[in-house]
Amino acid sequence: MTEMSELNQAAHTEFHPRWYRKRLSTWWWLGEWHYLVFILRELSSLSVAWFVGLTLFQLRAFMRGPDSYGRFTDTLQSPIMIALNLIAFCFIMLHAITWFNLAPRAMPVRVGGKRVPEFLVAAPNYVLWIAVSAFVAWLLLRTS
Amino acid sequence: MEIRSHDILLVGGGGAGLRAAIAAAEVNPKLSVAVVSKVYPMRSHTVSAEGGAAGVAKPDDSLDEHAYDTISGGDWMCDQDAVEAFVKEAPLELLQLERWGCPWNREPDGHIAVRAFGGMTNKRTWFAADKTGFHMLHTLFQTTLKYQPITRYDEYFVTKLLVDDGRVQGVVAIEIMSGKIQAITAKAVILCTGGCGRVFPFTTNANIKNGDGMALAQRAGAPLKDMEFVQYHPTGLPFTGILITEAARAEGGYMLNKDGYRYLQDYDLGKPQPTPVLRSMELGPRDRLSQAFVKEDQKGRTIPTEYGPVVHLDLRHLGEKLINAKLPFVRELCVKYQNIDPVTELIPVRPVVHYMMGGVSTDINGATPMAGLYAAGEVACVSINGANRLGSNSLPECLVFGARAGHAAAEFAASQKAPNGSVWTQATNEVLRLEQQYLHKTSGRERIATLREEMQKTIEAGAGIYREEASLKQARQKIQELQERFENVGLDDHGRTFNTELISALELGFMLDVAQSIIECALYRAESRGAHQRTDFPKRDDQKFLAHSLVRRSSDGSLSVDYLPVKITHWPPGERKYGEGSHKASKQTKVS
Amino acid sequence: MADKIVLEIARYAPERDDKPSFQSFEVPLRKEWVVLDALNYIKDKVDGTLTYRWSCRMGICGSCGMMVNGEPKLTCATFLTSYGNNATVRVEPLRYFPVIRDLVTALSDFLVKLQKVKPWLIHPNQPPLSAGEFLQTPEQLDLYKQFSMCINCTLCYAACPVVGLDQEFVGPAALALAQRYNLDNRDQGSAERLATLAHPDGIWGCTFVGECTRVCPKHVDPAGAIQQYKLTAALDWVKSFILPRGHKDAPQETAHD
Amino acid sequence: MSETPKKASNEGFLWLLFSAGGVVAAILIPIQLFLFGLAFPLGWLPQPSYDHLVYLMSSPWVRLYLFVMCSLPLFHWAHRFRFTLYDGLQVKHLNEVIFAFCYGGALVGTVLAAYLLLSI
Ligand SMILES: Cc1cc2nc3c(=O)[nH]c(=O)nc-3n(C[C@H](O)[C@H](O)[C@H](O)COP(=O)(O)OP(=O)(O)OC[C@H]3O[C@@H](n4cnc5c(N)ncnc54)[C@H](O)[C@@H]3O)c2cc1C
Ligand code: SF4
Ligand code: F3S
Ligand code: FES
Repeated sequence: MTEMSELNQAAHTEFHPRWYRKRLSTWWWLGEWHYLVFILRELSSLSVAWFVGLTLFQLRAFMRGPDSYGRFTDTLQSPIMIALNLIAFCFIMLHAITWFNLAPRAMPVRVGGKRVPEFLVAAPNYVLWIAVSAFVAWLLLRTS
Repeated sequence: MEIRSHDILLVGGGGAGLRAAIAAAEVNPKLSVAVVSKVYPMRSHTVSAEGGAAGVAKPDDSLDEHAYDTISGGDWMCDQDAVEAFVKEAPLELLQLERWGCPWNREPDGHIAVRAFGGMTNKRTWFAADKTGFHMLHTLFQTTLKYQPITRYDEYFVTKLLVDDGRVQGVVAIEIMSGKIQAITAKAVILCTGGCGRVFPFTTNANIKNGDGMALAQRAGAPLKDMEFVQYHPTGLPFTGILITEAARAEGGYMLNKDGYRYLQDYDLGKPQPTPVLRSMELGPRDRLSQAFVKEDQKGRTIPTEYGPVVHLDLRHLGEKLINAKLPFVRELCVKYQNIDPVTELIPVRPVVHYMMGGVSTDINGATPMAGLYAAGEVACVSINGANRLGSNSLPECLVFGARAGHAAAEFAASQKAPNGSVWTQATNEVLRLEQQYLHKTSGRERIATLREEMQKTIEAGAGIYREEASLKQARQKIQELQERFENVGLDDHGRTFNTELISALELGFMLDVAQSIIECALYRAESRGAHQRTDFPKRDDQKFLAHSLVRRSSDGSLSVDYLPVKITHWPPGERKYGEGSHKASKQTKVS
Repeated sequence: MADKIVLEIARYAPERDDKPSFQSFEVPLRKEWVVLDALNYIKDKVDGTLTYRWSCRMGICGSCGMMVNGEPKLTCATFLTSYGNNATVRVEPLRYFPVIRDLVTALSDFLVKLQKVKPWLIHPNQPPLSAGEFLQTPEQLDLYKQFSMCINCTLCYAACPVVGLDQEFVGPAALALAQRYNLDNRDQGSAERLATLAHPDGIWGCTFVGECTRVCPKHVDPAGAIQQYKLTAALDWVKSFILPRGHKDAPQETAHD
Repeated sequence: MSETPKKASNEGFLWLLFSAGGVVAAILIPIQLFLFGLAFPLGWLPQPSYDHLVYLMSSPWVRLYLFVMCSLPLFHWAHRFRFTLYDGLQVKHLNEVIFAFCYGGALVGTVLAAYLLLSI
């Protein structure tokens, strides 16, 4: 077997054919639908960071008292914040759904030696998700 | 020119080649072992074997029964000493493969599972779903990766054996990727190049099965044995020739003619039962089933299609669950390549060239009559397959005789001196030949594909399932003519890098030689036995022909045929009987 | 149905060309024809210099992988008619591999990676053959069976962007095959394989794009294999953190130990 | 490929954090972001009063919940973003800088969250 470096020469010489290598373009993820979805999924992490940042500011405002917190909630009502949060929300949903659907791949569940179909493994994720969401909403909305 | 040297050189990286390589490496880790293969080893055609590998595994079975099935299946053309060694070592080899990680199907308790197979008295076919060959080849290939002394020459095409002093001392090979032609010398060469199905127009065999090794050996001076015995498999998909494994019948599939009638009952193959009966009806041997097809066709009871007449294989009554569990690949192939779902539809099938019983003549250790030359696998004829191979005997044959050849070659190599310089001249001449005849020649007028098609048509017409003197003579004439036209072959491609057209041309040259040998042997065998059916001599003739044909090529290219008696140890020639109760025969016919 | 179809085929002759270009061929469109049949037609009848690999024509040898209209495919299992009437079908060599000529890619690198993950059964001190087979129940077989189906066609490499970005990445098929042995109850080599696998060029290089699994013609699910292995390797790390000294990958017991 | 098992182990740890963060982000963030970012500001649902929030925040469980909701997702972000930069922009040569930026950021965020939640 010949070493690769030996073969990958700049010029063609007899018996040492040069191989054609194409460099991947920086925009490789634009060329194909599947790749684009992947990159969007990965970029959802920015929305995660955005949300945590926002929450930290919210906590700071909360800590400083009702006025400060009021100013914070006012800011959230500005169209630009609404737009940003809407985008962030879409990305977060993309993350959540892809996450729930892919999880069973990483952790196959077997019952009686047979692999449980992926949608059945994913189902409890969704149930948990809905339950937790409902509980959080209930806590927040309870007395107001 | 560059010369590389090894102790042992394998030509071929299929089941037989890889098994032999490991065997040689294990005999003596100091030996340098090389595997030369025209495709990456895991692409070898062993990969496509589906059904399984036979080896006695269960207490209710016996070596004698396996031997008897093999011998009677081969119409008493098998060398019985070889068969005895084979049935004894097959289970050990299959077990060895298990130890290397082969994912054999299992019983619920964790032991190996076995299934029934055509022509076998008992269940003794080990299987890995219906991808047995695939799993065996990949297990072997992956196992060779751990042996340091094994050097691989992947995608090197062997064009010639180097012979000096009557001893084979290496090969000349083209590195396909670069076009570099080089000599690789060795103290012993083992041919494991597989079969030659591509000589025929309609075959289950891959594009790489061109009988290279047979032609290489014959040109070097070694005789080929029993070349007239070409196996047709009764169930190939029309157009593609893709094989529907015998396992489909072993699991209970029916063969139906155009009236939906299980026609095999008309051909001495037993009475139809709803469930499969060993050695009966659909589980009869391949030669009989393929011959029955021709007879049905003559009676006008087949179904005509664009790709020739077909009959139907019916799996519908087996149900989706069984088909998915035991025959998933069959279903996949039907859906993907024929657009048919066997769960609900009939599968159109017709006989298809499948296997070469004959090959390079070897003894029980894989040694050919030429010093330093060994052969194993489909390319070889040790004579365990006789006139008709039983399904699932070929994979274990690759293992058993691959290992034996590996051991024998390693021992031989230990006592040999390194090859001498005179092979160098031969190698240089070979380079000149390749360049002048193909690469640099611009005057050739004949197209490879045209010659190939004509050859395939000729051999099918002359030496198909049924043969006769007139058709054989005509075919012989025609192939001779094609040989001459081949001298005038012209390539479009004169480049060095990955010149697959050059390879095709060389393969065509090999195939023409093989076709000639098949016809020659078929012409001289004036009897009918197993896969060789002469309409002009419909009876078996043990008086004259209980003997192997040996066909040699002299330096002027002419062929000569002579005979070698069949070795009989315990099972005197008898009548092949199939149908109910026939399996009891095996216990009665052995004499000591 | 139109009875012709146009194939746009990438051509590259290293003796002559600096980079590949496309050449069009018109071929008959037949119902049973796969892309490979069209290539064979061209090679036999039109242009003998067209270069590609193939062998079994039944989707099992793994040699005929190419990009067909931008997707990695086994050309012997891809019907021309699936591209519709009067279509143009673009055939290119598998992406991310160096091209040797026309549609032929260099595989040597893949083989080096394959060897590196030790895809063979590791079981020191095997009992003699006479002790019989290692026991393995159908359930235990089922644990790894899917990952043993790989035909080394390298379609998954042509699908995985990480392969394109990082030449050192071991890649989906090799990782899946390593996991095939790790999950085999007869194997005791997972500790030996760990260094190569739990490595930035091994499983940690994979960002779960998942394309490998989508294109795999044999349903091997390399993506799943890799994620499962990530979990094992990470938990292994936790174990070694909690039990820094005594920790050792305990070999799995088999029937004969 | 050089053998650097030590680094390999760290990757395992970072991946565990990434995964844990991914789960938390998938389960907790959608509802939070929906309520605070969209439903309340747009008046689809009534804002919880400041007092109600004070009441909720008085529970250590709620504070723990908020801590987890901030910290783990940050490590999730750090891991994913690091690879997005490597792959999407092909800037693997800036390896160390990116590494420091991502996980450093997550650490800072975690400390901030802890500080805020403890000082309320
Ligand atoms: C579709 C199908 C199904 C089958 N099913 C079964 C079954 O169920 N059970 C069973 O027992 N048998 C079965 N068989 C038969 C069995 O698979 C083969 O006989 C056996 O695999 C042959 O193995 P081999 O090692 O001899 O050759 P192959 O696997 O064909 O390998 C030949 C090797 O030689 C190399 N080679 C050839 N020529 C050259 C050259 N000139 N230079 C360099 N290298 C060269 C090739 O590259 C290749 O590596 C089946 C066969 C087919 C076609
Ligand atoms: S994992 Fe699938 S796609 Fe990848 S090489 Fe194996 S069979 Fe081909
Ligand atoms: S596509 Fe590549 S990134 Fe991972 S999941 Fe498959 S190997
Ligand atoms: S030719 Fe073998 S997989 Fe396509």
